[in-house]
Amino acid sequence: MSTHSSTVHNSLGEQIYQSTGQSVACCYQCGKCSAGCPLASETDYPPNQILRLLQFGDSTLDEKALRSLTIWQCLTCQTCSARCPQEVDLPKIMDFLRQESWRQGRAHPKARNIIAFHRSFLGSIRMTGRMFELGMIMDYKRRSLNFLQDLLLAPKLLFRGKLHFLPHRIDGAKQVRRLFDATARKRGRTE
Amino acid sequence: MSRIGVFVCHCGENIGATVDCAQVAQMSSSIPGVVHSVDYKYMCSDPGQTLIKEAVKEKKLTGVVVAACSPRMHEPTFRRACAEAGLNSFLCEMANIREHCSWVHEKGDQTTQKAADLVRVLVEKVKRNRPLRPIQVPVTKTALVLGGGIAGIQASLDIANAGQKVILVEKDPSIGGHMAQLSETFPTLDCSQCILTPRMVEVAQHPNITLLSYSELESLDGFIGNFKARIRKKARKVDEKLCTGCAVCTQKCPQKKIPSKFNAGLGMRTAIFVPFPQAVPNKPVIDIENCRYFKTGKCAVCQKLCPAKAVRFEQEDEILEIDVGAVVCATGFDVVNTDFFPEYGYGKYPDVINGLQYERLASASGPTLGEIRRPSDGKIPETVVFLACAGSRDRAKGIDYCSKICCMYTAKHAMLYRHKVHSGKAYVFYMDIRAGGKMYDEFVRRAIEEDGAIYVRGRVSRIYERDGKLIVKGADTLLGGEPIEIKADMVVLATAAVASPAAEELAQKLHISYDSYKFFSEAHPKLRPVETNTAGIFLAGACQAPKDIPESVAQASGAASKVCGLFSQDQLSREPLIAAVNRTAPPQYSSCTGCFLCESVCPYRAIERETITTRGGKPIRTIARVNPGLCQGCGTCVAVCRVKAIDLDGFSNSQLYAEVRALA
Amino acid sequence: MKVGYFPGCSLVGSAREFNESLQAVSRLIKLDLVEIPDWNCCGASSGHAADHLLSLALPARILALAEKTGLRDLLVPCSACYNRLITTVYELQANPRLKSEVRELIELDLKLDVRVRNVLEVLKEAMEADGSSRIAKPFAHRVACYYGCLLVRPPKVVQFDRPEDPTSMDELMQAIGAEPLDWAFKVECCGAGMTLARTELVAKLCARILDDAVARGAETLITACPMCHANLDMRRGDIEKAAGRTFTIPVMYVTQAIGLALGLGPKELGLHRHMVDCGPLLAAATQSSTVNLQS
Amino acid sequence: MSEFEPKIIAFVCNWCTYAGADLTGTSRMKYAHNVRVIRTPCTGRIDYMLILKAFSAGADGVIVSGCHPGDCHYTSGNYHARRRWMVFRSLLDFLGIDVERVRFAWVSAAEGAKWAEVVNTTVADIRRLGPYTEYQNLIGRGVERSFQV
Amino acid sequence: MAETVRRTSGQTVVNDMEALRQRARELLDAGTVQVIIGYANGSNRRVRPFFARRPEDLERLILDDRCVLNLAVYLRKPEVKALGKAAVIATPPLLRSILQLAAENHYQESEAVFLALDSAGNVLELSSAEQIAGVLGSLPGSTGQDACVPSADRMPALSAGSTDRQARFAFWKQEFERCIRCYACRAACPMCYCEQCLVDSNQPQWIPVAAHSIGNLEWHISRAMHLAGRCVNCGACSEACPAGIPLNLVNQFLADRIQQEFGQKAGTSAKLDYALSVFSGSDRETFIK
Repeated sequence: MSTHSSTVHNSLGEQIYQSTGQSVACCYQCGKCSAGCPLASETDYPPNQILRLLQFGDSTLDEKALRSLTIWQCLTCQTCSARCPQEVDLPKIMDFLRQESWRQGRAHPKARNIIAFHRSFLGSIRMTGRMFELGMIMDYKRRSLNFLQDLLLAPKLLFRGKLHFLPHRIDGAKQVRRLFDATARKRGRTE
Repeated sequence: MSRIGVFVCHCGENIGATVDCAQVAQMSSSIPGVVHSVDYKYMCSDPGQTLIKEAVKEKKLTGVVVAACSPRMHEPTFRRACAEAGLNSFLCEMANIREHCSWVHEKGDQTTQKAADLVRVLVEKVKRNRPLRPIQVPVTKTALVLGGGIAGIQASLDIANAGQKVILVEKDPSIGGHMAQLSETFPTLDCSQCILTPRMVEVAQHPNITLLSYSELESLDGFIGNFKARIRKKARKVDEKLCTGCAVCTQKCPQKKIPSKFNAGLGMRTAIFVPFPQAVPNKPVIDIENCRYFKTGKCAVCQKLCPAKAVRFEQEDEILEIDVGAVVCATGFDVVNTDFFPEYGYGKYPDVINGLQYERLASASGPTLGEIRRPSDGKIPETVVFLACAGSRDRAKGIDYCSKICCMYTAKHAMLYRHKVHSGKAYVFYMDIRAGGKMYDEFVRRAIEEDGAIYVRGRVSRIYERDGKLIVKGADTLLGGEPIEIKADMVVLATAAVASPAAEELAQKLHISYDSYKFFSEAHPKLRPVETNTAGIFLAGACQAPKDIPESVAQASGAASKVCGLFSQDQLSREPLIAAVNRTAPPQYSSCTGCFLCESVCPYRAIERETITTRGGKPIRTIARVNPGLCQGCGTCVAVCRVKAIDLDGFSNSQLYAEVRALA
Repeated sequence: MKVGYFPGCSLVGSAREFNESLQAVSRLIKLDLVEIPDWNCCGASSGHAADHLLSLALPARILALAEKTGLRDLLVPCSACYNRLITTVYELQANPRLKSEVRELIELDLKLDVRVRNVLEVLKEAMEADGSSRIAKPFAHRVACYYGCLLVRPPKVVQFDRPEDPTSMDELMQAIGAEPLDWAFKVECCGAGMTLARTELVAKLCARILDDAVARGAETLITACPMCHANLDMRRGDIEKAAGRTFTIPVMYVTQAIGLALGLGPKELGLHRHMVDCGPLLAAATQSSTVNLQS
Repeated sequence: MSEFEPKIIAFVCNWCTYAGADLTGTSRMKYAHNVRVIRTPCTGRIDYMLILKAFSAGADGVIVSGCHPGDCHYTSGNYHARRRWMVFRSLLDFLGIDVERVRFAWVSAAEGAKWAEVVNTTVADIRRLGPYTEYQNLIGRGVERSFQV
Repeated sequence: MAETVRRTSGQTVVNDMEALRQRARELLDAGTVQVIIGYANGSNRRVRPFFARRPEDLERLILDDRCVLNLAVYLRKPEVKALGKAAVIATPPLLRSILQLAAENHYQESEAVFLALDSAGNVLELSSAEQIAGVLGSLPGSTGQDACVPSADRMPALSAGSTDRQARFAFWKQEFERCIRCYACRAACPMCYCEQCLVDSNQPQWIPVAAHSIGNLEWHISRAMHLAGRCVNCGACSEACPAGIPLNLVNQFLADRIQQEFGQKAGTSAKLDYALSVFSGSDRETFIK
């Protein structure tokens, strides 16, 4: 993108540009993203401020973005990007920041549950090829140490036939697992 | 034998920092025919030009190549210099080593080599130039002004007051344009109509101005000084000469519920109507789309009641053909349409309105007689939210530019609201406040400091209606992006100013260029801001870019003075770069075979048929001939001519051939 | 009409009534659903939180399997899966290098010539093709159509309906005799995948959605998304706690409403699996139609 | 051996593309140096012979560019040119001449960035295709002797 | 080396030759025309153009399928014009040429008389473009492929759908290398009526004169462009070429393209616009970016 100027070499903004094609310089801080964000008031940095942190190309501010809770709370509802006058694909940037934050082990402490959820979710798919809800929930409880959550809900769900006791393992499960491992290896290589 | 001089300009650092100019001059000296080759810091400066003039005289040059900026910039300068030294000005060419070389490449040997190549191309070209004399053409001293807004009115009056004839064409039934719709004007809060209507009347009464309202340009042919305009005078269905403007018809028309364009859809009008009370001309028009008589064949109330018997249902459009010498294009702007802002409910919620609609609400002549009442229920709103940059500076909506007038009129809107509704709250969401202009920033400060408008820096994400209120969801970026929700009674969007939907078609009729937003392009962004690339056609007002009133008026006066300058001469001289059919010795007389392909490709009908006869008058053969008055020099005929019997001065076959070969 | 069918994990688990009602309706409107064999999970929001390539490869495998069926259209009823699949097509089409990288990963041929379709557009087409004259029992209720995020965003990618004010579900509801309401939260986010990890946030968001629907007089919410349904229905307790009030308004899948109108029974449509009882709503309907008959 | 530097000759109209290329300059956008522009009044003037001559002058690629349809300064020169190129291009292709080496483009006076893009992509394309030796081999030594002043 | 398929039979003698001769005789006798232009046998079983000015010469007139040479070229020659008004023994390709010449203002109404045979063997006497256009479609041999056709197996590079550009290039390079620049193609072509051919103009010398690869290619490209939209596919050029280059394939290719793209076919009407001197705003191409 012609509007992109890379003043600081290998800043987080630069990496974002290389990997997603999104330029943080495009944001002119109008705040429309934060105005529409369902979680703007729940987070540590509203979305426009995440971009502001990245716009400096400064490693201290970059780290703040990586350690923010916002990137984990982002619901990817895409309201921001759908309305952004500068066509910044903020969810794409959030994805990148999440992946980096997770990879570098800099995730916000409050994001523990969220990461636990993602781990349980992906673990479930890696095992069987599909998401096994009951197994996933149990695994999540184990990871998040949140044993009491939804204790009353589960029986109701079971009663209504909404939770299966046994996972469904697809024929291509091995292939799916290879796929997981290969992408993990690739991620390792680019690190 | 050619004696060519090459003059390489450094343009200060502009060329010199990237291209090794001395080396270019040195390389050029070895081109066959080049007898003189120098480089100099600023060729266009007086000493630079003197350098050229002296070399022309001393070295008896037969051609000059100046390697400098684009010929679109300084070709006239250097040609004049050559002429002053006694060299025919058409024996001077420019090699563009700035815009096409030094500015677009990095410093290096390859860039210097490119500059040298470009010089060589032009040296080979100029060797084949021949001395030419400008063509003289007469000037028709009548100006055509397109658009009767403030810009068109100002241009017309200025030209007419200078003693020249003007034909003012307005597509709507009345002149006045957007300015007639405005309430009060920033930064002085003059009543818009109070300052505009006297000018409108002056136009109508001026002996030098012919006003063609409710008319549109069909086509424009010809060239500077000699245009032929065809104008469609749309049928008003009312005889303007007989109509006295008594308004009986408009009062009695039974079809009363038609949204009035003048009132931006907030008021109603009849099917036979005068757009507003101060309209010029103050003669009604029948809107046949909505007229009961035209829809059902019954009614004709207006015709029956007209005391002057002026209603003419059978009236047809009329096409007028007019000779004009210059055109001022002042066709103005538009505001973006309603499906533009789904997230703001614009077009869905009646109380989300645009700036122009607000002007009508605030105007003493408007549908609410100047009281701020919201459209849905006529209540006086207690909280009004104004959104600046509604669509402007919005790449996602295809409008990257700043509409320029919104910051000021939004401040004015907030101020007017606070003046009229003392207890009301006015919020303005903005991104930046752009108030450059005489007394402009002071005006905005006044809105904030004295009139208590609350400015919030941030864009609004969404507006929805709940319990009769409009919920405005914004964020305050000065509070770190904190979400702000305001329950408003009315929302005013400062919608972007865009080119009129007919702009593209008009530009094509006028053969003028336009930018990617369909605003018309000036010939030079700084130095020729009122001219277009088509000689004899000038720009005024917001058809070129969004502008406020003082700017539009200034540009209109500028365009008018350009027209008057043009009309101050009886004859124009024109570049003689035109085509000609060769003539050879008998028995051929020309290598033209008379296939007349050139005739059918010529856009100017400049190709004529000429019969060559014996002395006794017996026809020998018929060949093509170019009418030099009509030819504009596009050269399409040259490319289709199989035998190359037709050629174009300045871009001749031998020149272009030599230019290509120079790169071998 | 015959389409490829990718139900996704939710529809065979916690959203099984969506699957059941869709299958039941499909039979009636002659929509032939060909389930693609051996499908896997699309990775959902966890996929793209973790790894970009993985988030494309998982849907790509599904697309590749769908291509093998030879059917041009692939119906993806779960809007989360729909969004992942259509985004994958978009991204891989734009980037051939990435496409070949993904093709290698999934060890399958990938042409990307399958059209990913959501349940609203397919139902509309199928009902039109079938002729919509067989409304046995008009669904005469005031409904708030809730589209959520994933059906309409990002507009450039999904290219479906009007992103800020969609109408396709409202049109479907109108066709079965319902009265769709104009309300403000059609495309607001419910919290989606945060249901387990940040339940309190989800509850807050959902409370606002329910509040607006109820305030405008909706008798039921209609949705086409298992995530939205889960949050608005299963999380009702949390929502009520967050809002400090009760909400009795049920949440139904678009297919369940259509099924009722076509004369199917509540059981066939899986209405008994909801946490929030649809019973009162259905009873009211019976009553009102009786009144209509008498008058 | 240094990288192959393609030789590109461009024929452009004065009103749109030449002005557009000027705008590229005034905007200081950078592009590949390999192009040499020859100015013509209008695409209507661009004789197909010029394109052949460019190849026989050793060009590896040719750019032909002018106003967008509807924007011609002379109303219709570009429409005539378009038709001529449609025929000429298919003729070249029929004779096995590499039409990928002739880039036709519409570049308006406002499209400074597009001109840079046209040049850059053409240079990249020609770099990929390599020198046009196939054609240049046709040019025997001393062929173009007629070029003398 | 690719070879042109030549018509070799020479056997299909027109049965109604006598009727043609009779009509020609009448025209000469009445003084309506002063010369009859037709074909006669030359040496080596070749056919040559024949100019009959006396009734007794008419016995030598022949008309068979070897008569490919397009007699329209003679109508413009001053030597022939000097003989007086001519009647021409006409074949469909010749009549197409006349229509195209008329469209280009190079055949004036009633400048000559054309004698053609219809499928019933009746002699038609035509002189205006309108008459020609009216009967042209119904004449025998007017619809078939008149010129030589390449067979795909001998010219695989040219077969439909071939994507091998380099093979095409090699094919034509080889063909054009044999060109000796005798300009027999030009002389045989009724549409090559320019007073001064481009190749003969030397300021600048657009096309090198000597016979070598680049000059030959440029010459043949120029000729093809000059005939684009005008060639009526009589095949006389290929027939005349001493090197046997299948020149008409190039012209015919462009004629087909132009018919596909612009819906215009040369030699069908005297009121035809020349395809390359008109345009349509809706001309569609995909290569201008």
